[in-house]
Amino acid sequence: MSVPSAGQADRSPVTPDELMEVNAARALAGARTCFVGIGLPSTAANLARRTVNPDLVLIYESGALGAKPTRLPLSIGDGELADTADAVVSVPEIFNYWLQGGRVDVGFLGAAQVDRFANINTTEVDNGPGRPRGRLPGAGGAPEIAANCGRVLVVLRHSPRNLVRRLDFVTTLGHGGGPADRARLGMRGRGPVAVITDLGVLRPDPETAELVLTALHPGVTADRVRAATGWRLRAAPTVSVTAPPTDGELARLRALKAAGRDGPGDDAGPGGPRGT
Amino acid sequence: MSVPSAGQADRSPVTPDELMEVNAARALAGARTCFVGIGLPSTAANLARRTVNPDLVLIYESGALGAKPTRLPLSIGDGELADTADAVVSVPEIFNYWLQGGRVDVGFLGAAQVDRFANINTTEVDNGPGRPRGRLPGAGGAPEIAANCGRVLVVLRHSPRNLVRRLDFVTTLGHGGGPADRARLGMRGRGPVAVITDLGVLRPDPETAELVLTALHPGVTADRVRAATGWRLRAAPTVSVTAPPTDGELARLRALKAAGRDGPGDDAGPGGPRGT
Amino acid sequence: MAGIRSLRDAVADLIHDGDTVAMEGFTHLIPFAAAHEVIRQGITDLTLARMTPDIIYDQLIGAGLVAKLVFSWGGNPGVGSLHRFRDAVENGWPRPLALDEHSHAGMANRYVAGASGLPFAVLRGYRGSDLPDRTDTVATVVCPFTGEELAAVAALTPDVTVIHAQRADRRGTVQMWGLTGVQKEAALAAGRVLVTVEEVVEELTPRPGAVVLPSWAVDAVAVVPGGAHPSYAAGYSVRDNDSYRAWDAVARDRATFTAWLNALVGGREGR
Amino acid sequence: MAGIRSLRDAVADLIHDGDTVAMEGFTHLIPFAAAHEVIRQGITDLTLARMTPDIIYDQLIGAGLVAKLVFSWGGNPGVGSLHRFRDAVENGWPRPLALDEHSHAGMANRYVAGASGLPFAVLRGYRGSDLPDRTDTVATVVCPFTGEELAAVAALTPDVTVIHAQRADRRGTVQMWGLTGVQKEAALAAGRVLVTVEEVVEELTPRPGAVVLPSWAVDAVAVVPGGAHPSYAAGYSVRDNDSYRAWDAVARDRATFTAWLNALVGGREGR
Repeated sequence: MSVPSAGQADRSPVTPDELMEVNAARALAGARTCFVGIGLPSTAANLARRTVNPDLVLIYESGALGAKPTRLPLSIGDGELADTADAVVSVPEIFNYWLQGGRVDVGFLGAAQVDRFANINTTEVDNGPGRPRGRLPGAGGAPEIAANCGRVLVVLRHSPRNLVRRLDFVTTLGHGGGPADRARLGMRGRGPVAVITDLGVLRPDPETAELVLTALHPGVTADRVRAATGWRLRAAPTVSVTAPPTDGELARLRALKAAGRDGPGDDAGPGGPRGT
Repeated sequence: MSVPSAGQADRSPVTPDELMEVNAARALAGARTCFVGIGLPSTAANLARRTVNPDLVLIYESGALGAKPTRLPLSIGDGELADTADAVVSVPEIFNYWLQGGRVDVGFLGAAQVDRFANINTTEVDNGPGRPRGRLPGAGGAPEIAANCGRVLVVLRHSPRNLVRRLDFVTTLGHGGGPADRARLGMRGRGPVAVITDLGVLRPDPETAELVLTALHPGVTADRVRAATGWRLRAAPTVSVTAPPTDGELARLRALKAAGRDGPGDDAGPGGPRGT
Repeated sequence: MAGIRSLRDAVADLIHDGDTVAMEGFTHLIPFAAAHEVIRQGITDLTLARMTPDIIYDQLIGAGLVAKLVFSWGGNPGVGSLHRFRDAVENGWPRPLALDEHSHAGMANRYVAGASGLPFAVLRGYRGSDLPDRTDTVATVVCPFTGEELAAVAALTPDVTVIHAQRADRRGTVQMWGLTGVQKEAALAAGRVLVTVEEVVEELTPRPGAVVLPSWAVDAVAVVPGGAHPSYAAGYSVRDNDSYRAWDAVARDRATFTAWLNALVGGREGR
Repeated sequence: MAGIRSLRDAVADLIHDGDTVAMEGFTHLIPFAAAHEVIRQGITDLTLARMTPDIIYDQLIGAGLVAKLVFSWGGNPGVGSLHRFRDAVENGWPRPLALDEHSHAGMANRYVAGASGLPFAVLRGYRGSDLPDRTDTVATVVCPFTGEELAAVAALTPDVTVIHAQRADRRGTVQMWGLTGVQKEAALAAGRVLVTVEEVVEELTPRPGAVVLPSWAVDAVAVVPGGAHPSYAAGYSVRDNDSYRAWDAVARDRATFTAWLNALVGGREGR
């Protein structure tokens, strides 16, 4: 596929969210099956089906196997997911036979907080002394998606509040405290292989499992990413720059989101970021 | 229901098998749901739906809930069972949600051997020294049917080879070795409450759980039953005589079996007697 | 055997103060009308179980009827927070809310264990998570064949499960289709089952993807067309996303919520 | 992703000497044609798993291809004994047959555990039975919440599962309906999956009661109309009870069985 420079056909400039979404979709190239959380993961997975991976099988925890929605679903249980699916099964079956059975290549998660080992918090945040802890939606499918998929992609917006040195609560294990923890706990999948944000891409260092900067979106500096990260972010030996969105990617992403304007859908739903 | 004397409308005399089948059907009066083995239990349960219990819900281990066959099914998986059922579910669901979930009032089992505590052998028989043990079909659904139904009825033909003092193999627990054994093993249902044969009815003694003679079919003597029983059969304080089949019972039973003449169906299938 | 009852009578008969109640439906077929009837009757001190509390439980929590919530994901799908849920957890308003918090896989398997007559279920879950530290319904078991340690979750056996379905026949056999979530398991795990339906039909013609609950597995059926609104019933209605969005403003503020509640309780035909 | 293959090639590619093979179908949809192809190819030293061995396994056992049988009820449904099975167990002819013997509930749950990626499943079963004394795939576990002891069965994970279904689409997505038994679980528990179908259609229109296996959960589809005979495929054929009865006479005697076997192996189009 050729990669022309961005924005030639579409007049409005590419937004940071669009860079995140396009790169998240690209990360699904080659995958056969994807367990999709609502929100940013669903946007990315549906874009992937329209760009890099037309045959990608979308699996929603509501029971839809092989859903082919024509527009972005607003909730995990939209009727169109069932109407377009190869099969609709019960929620216990989705989790037991299809996810836990090891049949899903990629788990795609949103997050409220991610720490430097790609552990995820979607349960509660510490608002400081004297204030009640802030309540988040909770685990949803994330702990078992992260445990049982072949690999995991995490997508969230970059800020020091979102990418933190230490989580207030570990809802979902990423790499624990280092490279041996998943194996020690008997986790079957590889865990998080990339955290894709609106500024760039972090990946676990092969030696330490700590997230390091591996790619920047066009126009973003490493310093800006470091300033938006709650720990002292290191860079991989080589930091690449992500290719700008192609005209096709951008057009399809914008069409998808315009058709989905009936409701938000970017910031809520199981596996999505903080529900506020 | 009036109970006229038998044989008024039908010229051929009542057979011992018919006495067994009619009394087995009568034992289902008042039951809501019955887990049905193929063979004699299926004959009795289908007769019950045509006589004493039109609303009886028949559950077959092949996955048919509420089957309403128009003729006797020949196998546990006859197409008509699915076609007439309220719902068809998977075999794991039948056993886990419906049987083990405690939703079945009566389990109706055939048997190759029954001992004096109503334990059942459908696995193998000792053919004597120097000869290989005779292989029977095996457990099928019986161990869990006997464990998890509210109560259990057993139907088999009376002979010293079938009703034995000690089983060659305990496939399915009835009352173990006495009245406390089911409770000790945490069994939920009451276990076998009657063994219905072509000679009469045995029931567990309330004190000892040992099967005792409680009813004789018309024309059968207690001595004849004792001679056909492999242990020293005791009689209950009161031994009744079963009412002769009514014209209606007999006509419906004969019509059922005539319609099912396409195949045997009385002596095989899961839960049925010895498959020879 | 299910009788066809009025919703008012069925709720009054089947749901009592202090019960553990599951109102299930995964985005689809959420039994809102039954929940509103619970609010009108003021049935209280409930333990509510539901994978996704959704705004149905935000309403019950805000009404002060809930002592404890058993759940796995508590947001307004497609919109944001459940403000009444957050206010109860963070500030104890209108009363403190105890939580028994799980993952989706854990909740689903808790219902499976309940439906199966087992005291627990086994899964590959909760590993490395802080969740097990906060609940006494997650433990571990060791596989007797491989020695592997796995998660165990305690069976969830509600006193009452309430679901909404597309239709029933006159005997009370229930048929639902589309995304049917964990409803069968929640119903079979419960001591009593109440089903609201869009309509009663003479004959339940088979439907692709249909789940059928025989009448003898259901205690009461109430005919409530639109009883899932603002959730939906595939084939009868579509999800009312505007209502879900509008709830955000209603629930964000105690005063606007209280006005909503008063309107609901004041008018018997309020919904 | 399932390719549409010839039965001969699919069997040769997917089933190997020494494999554990499950050919499932609860009276309905039994994959006889695939079993006959295994016999023709002489694939041997198999461990065969099946809840009800039926005459499909009587044939494979009599052909001397089976080292071990994992099962729960071994009769000729509606007729009587499986004579080749009995001859192998009682007399070791044509070779000794090891048994791993279960109840139906145990076998079903062994497949469920395999499909679920778990090493074992829990059930209320086997209590007071002599069966656990004869197998190393039944044990006990203690509920960590109640202390109750329950039966545990080891996951059954065949190298290959073979099933028959009504139809598939060109991509290899499979659809079956009627009594679908334990086929989904057996397929999802296996390392490789072969499905024979009555026909391939352009589009799998939804059917009431249909179970769908997506093409990416299937390794090969072979089009074999009548491939379940003398079992049946609802909507395409009815059970051939005469053939089941006739098998009794064929299998009762080693000579008549051997003649049947030679005819099958001699003619590639024998079935």
